[in-house]
Amino acid sequence: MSKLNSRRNWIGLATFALFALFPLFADLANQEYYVTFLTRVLIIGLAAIGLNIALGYAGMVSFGHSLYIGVGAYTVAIISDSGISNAALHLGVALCAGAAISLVVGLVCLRTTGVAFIMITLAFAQMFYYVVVGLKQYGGDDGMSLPSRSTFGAINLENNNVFYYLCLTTVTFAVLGVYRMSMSRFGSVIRGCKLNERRMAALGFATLRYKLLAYVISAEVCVVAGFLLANLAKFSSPSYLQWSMSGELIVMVVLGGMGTVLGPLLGAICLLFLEEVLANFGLPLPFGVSSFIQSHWMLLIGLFIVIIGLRVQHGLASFINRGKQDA
Amino acid sequence: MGNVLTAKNISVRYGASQVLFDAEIEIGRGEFVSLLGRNGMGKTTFVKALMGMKSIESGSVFFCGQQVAGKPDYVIARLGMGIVPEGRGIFPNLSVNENLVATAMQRKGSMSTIWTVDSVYELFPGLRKRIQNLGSDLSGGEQQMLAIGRALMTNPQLLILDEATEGLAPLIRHEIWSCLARLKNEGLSLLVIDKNIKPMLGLANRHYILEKGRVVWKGNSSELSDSPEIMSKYLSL
Amino acid sequence: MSLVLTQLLNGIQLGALLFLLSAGLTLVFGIMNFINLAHGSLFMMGAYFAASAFAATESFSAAMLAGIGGGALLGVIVERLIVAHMYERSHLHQVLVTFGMVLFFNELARILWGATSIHAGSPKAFSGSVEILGNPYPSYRLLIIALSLAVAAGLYFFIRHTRLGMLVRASASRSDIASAMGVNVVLLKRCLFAFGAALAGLAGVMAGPITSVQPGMGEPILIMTLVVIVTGGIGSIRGAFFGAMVIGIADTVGRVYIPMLLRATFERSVAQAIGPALASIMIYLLMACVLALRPQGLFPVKHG
Amino acid sequence: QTPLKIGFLGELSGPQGALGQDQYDGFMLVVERNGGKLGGVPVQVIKEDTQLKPDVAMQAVQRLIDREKVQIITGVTFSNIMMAIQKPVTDKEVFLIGSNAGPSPIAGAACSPYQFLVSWQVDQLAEVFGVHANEKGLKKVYLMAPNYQAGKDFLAGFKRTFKGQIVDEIYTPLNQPDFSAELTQLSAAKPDGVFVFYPGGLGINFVKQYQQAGLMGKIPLMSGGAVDGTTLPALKETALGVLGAFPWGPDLDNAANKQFVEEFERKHNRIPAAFAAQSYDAALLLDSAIAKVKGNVADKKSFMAALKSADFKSVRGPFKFGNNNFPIQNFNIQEVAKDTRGRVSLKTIATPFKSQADSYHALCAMK
Amino acid sequence: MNSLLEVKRLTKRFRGIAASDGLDLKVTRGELHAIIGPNGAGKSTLIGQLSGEITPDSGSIAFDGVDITHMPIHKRALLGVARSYQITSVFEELTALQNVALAVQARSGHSFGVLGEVAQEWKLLEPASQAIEAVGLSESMNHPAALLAHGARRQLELAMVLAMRPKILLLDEPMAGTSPTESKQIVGLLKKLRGTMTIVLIEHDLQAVFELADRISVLVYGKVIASGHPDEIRSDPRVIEAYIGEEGLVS
Ligand SMILES: Nc1ncnc2c1ncn2[C@@H]1O[C@H](COP(=O)(O)OP(=O)(O)OP(=O)(O)O)[C@@H](O)[C@H]1O
Ligand SMILES: Nc1ncnc2c1ncn2[C@@H]1O[C@H](COP(=O)(O)OP(=O)(O)OP(=O)(O)O)[C@@H](O)[C@H]1O
Ligand SMILES: [Mg+2]
Ligand SMILES: [Mg+2]
Repeated sequence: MSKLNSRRNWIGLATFALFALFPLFADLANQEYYVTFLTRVLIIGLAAIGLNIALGYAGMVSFGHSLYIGVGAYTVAIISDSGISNAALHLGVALCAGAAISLVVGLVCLRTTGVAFIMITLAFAQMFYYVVVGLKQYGGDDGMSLPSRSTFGAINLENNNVFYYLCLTTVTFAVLGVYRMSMSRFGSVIRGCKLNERRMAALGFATLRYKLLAYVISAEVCVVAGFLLANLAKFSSPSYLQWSMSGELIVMVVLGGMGTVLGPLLGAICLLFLEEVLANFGLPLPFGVSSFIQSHWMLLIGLFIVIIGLRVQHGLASFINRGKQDA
Repeated sequence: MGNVLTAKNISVRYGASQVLFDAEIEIGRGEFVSLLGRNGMGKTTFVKALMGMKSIESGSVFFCGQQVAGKPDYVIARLGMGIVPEGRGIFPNLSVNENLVATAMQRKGSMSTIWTVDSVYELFPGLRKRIQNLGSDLSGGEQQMLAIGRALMTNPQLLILDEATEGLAPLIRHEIWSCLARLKNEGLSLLVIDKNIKPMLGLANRHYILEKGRVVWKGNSSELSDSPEIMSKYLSL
Repeated sequence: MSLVLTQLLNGIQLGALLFLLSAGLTLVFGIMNFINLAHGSLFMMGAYFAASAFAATESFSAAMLAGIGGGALLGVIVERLIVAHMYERSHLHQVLVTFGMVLFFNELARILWGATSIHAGSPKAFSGSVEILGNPYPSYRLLIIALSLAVAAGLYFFIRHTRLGMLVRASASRSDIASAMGVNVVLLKRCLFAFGAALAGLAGVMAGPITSVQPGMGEPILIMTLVVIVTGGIGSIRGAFFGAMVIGIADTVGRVYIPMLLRATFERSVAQAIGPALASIMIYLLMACVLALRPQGLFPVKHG
Repeated sequence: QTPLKIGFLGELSGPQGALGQDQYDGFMLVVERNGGKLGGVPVQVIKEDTQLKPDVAMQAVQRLIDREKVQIITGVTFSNIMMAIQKPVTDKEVFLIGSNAGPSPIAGAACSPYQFLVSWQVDQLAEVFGVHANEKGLKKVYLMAPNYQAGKDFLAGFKRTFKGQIVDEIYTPLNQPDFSAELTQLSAAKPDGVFVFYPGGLGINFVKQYQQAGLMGKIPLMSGGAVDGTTLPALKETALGVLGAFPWGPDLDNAANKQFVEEFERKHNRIPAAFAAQSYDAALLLDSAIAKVKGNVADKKSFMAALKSADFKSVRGPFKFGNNNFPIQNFNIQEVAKDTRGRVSLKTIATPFKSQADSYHALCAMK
Repeated sequence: MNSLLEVKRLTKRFRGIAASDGLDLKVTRGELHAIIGPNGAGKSTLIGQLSGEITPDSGSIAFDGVDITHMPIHKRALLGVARSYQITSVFEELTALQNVALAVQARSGHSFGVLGEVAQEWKLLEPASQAIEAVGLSESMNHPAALLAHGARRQLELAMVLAMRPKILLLDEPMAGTSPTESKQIVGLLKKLRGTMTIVLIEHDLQAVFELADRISVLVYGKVIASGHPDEIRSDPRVIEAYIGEEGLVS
């Protein structure tokens, strides 16, 4: 057991080191683009980590977490638009808005279970999507540009490397936080709710409260991801709220491993790299295969997701675990 | 006449754990055979393996002269194996009448009569009053009667009852036993699993005892009554 | 007043189209416990098959045959290759697999038929409009209503009063037992999935002449369909029917009268700003309200 | 010689993918005719799909500029994409040669010397209809558009030039595929004319339903976006009689256009849409400007001047850039009709704007 | 008499069927009270209403002097109402110890703490392992519940219930479907528990009922038709007619 743990820690540390050193390599190779790309991977990974709290730990299959990415992104955009660029204020307001919305949405959604829960979370996300798209003063369909990144005291977030490290730090804290949570009393209660909610109530747990809290925490992590995402692109897009965003987050969590600490991040890295590679497919394959892949990469991503759904039960994280046990 | 059912060397596993080890059973035409054993010894699994509801790892099952091992359950059911499953398995969203009709099969079973809706209602007059009720609205006893009636409607060569008296009030339990006695007298072959051993000692021709997935004892009722050490070792009686 | 009635008819027509889609979806969910996000893709493929057949033959009957038959065939293939392996899996995995299928089919349609929308011909006999309550009404839309009512009645009769229908219901609640009682449940499920796909194809055929046949045309309507079945009660044909009507009417009437109401109460610019936004989330609001009060939907199925 | 890299940014997938594809085909027609060269210099066109998502477009721009180090980006199909990328691109002093989307802010206050729009400013399309409606003597017009920025801009543009009465102004939720309710209201209002803005798939839906409701031929339908080369193959006879507006039309009578249409049809076996024509012009513009600076695009001052001079034969006939680098050109009204070969196509019926600049050019600080 | 549980005029209808029909019941502190009755008499419905999973249409339930008629399930659990399910209900993927530790955690204040590590909290683990020992399951302490045999799961469920330190234990057919061997074990366990807490037992196994019960109530069509000592019940002609049958007496 302890051996397994130490190996996992080792892998975690190695990954962290790789991420931490990446901007140096990128600078050397004169490819700052990949810093931006990796920043995006980290941010989407953060959202997946957030979703995993609801999906993997508490067993709530939310198909609407894009909503909270949207809340984060739009709060930043709207406040920036009125000329205030203070990051603390942005984040504070975003988190409050996220808490209020997720509390209400969660209360309604948690009245249902199973497929109805999946659908109603989707419906709420759609509802916000249409509201955003319909509101001209907030850019509507066009989205909103940010004049600049949020200002964060003396730290200059306009610098891509600095911003990258901010995201890396946030993700690291999120990973550690989820790890602590999974071992705690709260963690064992939400796991119990996932396994057998009726029994939990009969034991004396107010299950709704715990599930609601898990939902809110999960939403708030996504709000932070939305905040970062808007800052990365200096743009807040209604497409963050689209249902395909929620779908992709689920893909990442399942691909990486539900209810594992590092799984969602792994899943995000995998899926986004695959998309990047396919969409810019460079290998010179014969018979126009290359250009076919380049222009129809969605076909392959679709197939990839189908195969994940068919074959993957425990996710990539479990591969690593199994590999470790064999070793 | 030969046997309705002959099963040999049946092995079954759930994932990594093996549940049945070379189990065997024979049922002659018109015979009433019981399958006994403590909880979790593999009785239900055995029956499911015979029915094709659970795939078997090895072994052979001859039913009405045909090798049926490996065939899907609906094929075996159509050959004439009827089951009253553990937990009754009434279709909750069908009415009593529909429960009987939906899976009925019109053919000559091992009994002299061909079962119809009317003859089932004659056997269980209590059901007739509830023709339009949904399966889920029946009391436990009524559900049990319905499950037996539904199995009879397939006009089986062999009727298997898995814990048919579980959770029933004593009065109803008694009714079921007398019904089984009647079916036996009319020539139906029966395989019965039940924890009430006393009534079975009177009815069954032969008994099999399962212990940890193996048949550890077989014999007729008088042999069983005469061996208290077997009864106490495997059945705690 | 007659205008209101015509709008009601519009709502019913939207409901009718939604019902064609919901029926298949809810049937597959109710019987196989399988949640199929790719239902919208089957709808799209049905529309494409029909449009291609129409282009080749200039006959709407041929288009209909192609849409329904093609949908059913595609249903069988998809069931064999993918869906059959997913019945026992969690809803989450089903959502995932079918989400992937949505992406796949959208791209496939683009490869096969191009990114542009293609022409879907309408039947000559139903190309005009008829006078109803003093307002002209497209006769094609009446055809949709009639067809959908016929499907609803047929389905009701099939499910309630035929022996096959009983078996379908029996397999819905206890497929293991049904199989042990001699029902070939695997075949039944395959046929049923194909049937659901054929209904989706039919919906695609009927939608072709009024909407554009293009990649991704399935998603907006899929989401509406999901709203319908969840509001109506998942797995119930009755729920799908009434849910479709409620959603269809709420959407249509909301679209017309909410902006009007707002305009009467607020000044024009405000009304124009929030009117459409409110109208477009009407159905989601309705659904949220229904579920908050009745988590099982309006007409939940009865299970033991 | 390493080829000159040009980024092509377009809507290539999804429901609106046809527009970007048309744009790309028009551009590549010139490149391929010249044997992979523009202005005598070999070029490599790197195409990026925007998926109609501004954030995806932003990533694509980053990829093009940071990784591929391109100096020129062309294409851009939709206004919202243009709005998102215009500043990031021109801030990096990369040339943006837009060949379709022309939203008002970048024609006005947000204009940039690094940006050249070979297409047109969107409002013009609506304004030209207003003028046309006045000329035709329409008194009461009914307006409809999807509820988003472009839709609102369009209706505003129409109202700017139209002198008659607006019966009603309806905004439908974006993505709403069915207009039965709105059409019922419309036909009850009995207007003289209808002006709508429904691009792409929405336009197809609208026109089909308009026809089925029995309104086609009874009330003239003026449409922005609904009828063009990409939607007509799907609409066919359904659309006969609908009015559209573009600076370019397949039947425009000039040598450059004849050559373009003929070559395009031979290669792609379909009638080009305006997107291809504009993009073709963009390629011709680059061809002329690159030749002028002899491939030295890095000399930004000279290249800018070379672009500004617009020294090429446009398929639209008269063409020059105004102070905001938007074209000064004619604007036509077209009717859907059968062409000489019996295909459903666009026929030019009027030219209400002659060598006209857009309404925002005065707001642009450039002189 | 000191009654712990007092049910008054409890009524619950399902689509016209009265599962509880103005039902009155008193359970005395410390007794083992058996409830018998024909199938569909409303016994499970009664337990459901006592534990809070079913809301009654009318009537009242008082527990230990508190009106709990409309109290949510978890609050009743914390007051001391514990139930076992007819089909065993444990957390399959957790070990036996973790299962019981959750039960201990339930009554040790709120569980919103996210910092402490459960696996290190002796406050939870010690009472849990004691409860496991009490039911005789020590050697399976660290096995996942999914791997336990039928009988062992029953024991585990009892351990969870005991760890809740309930005042009243509601048992719905704990012996249904168990072989004579397992039935004997459970009867033994219940005998040990009898006297330490109040128990309401629903069971069709008359032998066990008459062996264990201090008092028996007979439920028919949602009403208590007889209540009293086992010997009174056994000879009550109404009970014989509705439930036991002439032959039932013999066996
Ligand atoms: N689906 C399953 N997966 C894994 N193991 C199973 C499954 N079903 C049964 N088992 C195991 O197989 C063994 C035999 O079970 P089975 O149900 O056949 O016993 P049984 O004799 O019918 O018991 P009972 O008297 O309780 O009905 C048991 O140890 C049980 O735990
Ligand atoms: N959810 C429900 N919906 C409709 N009817 C119900 C429901 N639950 C129970 N019933 C009906 O209420 C009556 C009482 O049921 P209950 O389960 O309480 O009986 P029981 O005494 O526990 O019987 P058994 O001994 O067979 O378990 C039965 O007629 C049953 O059909
Ligand atoms: Mg069994
Ligand atoms: Mg009961």
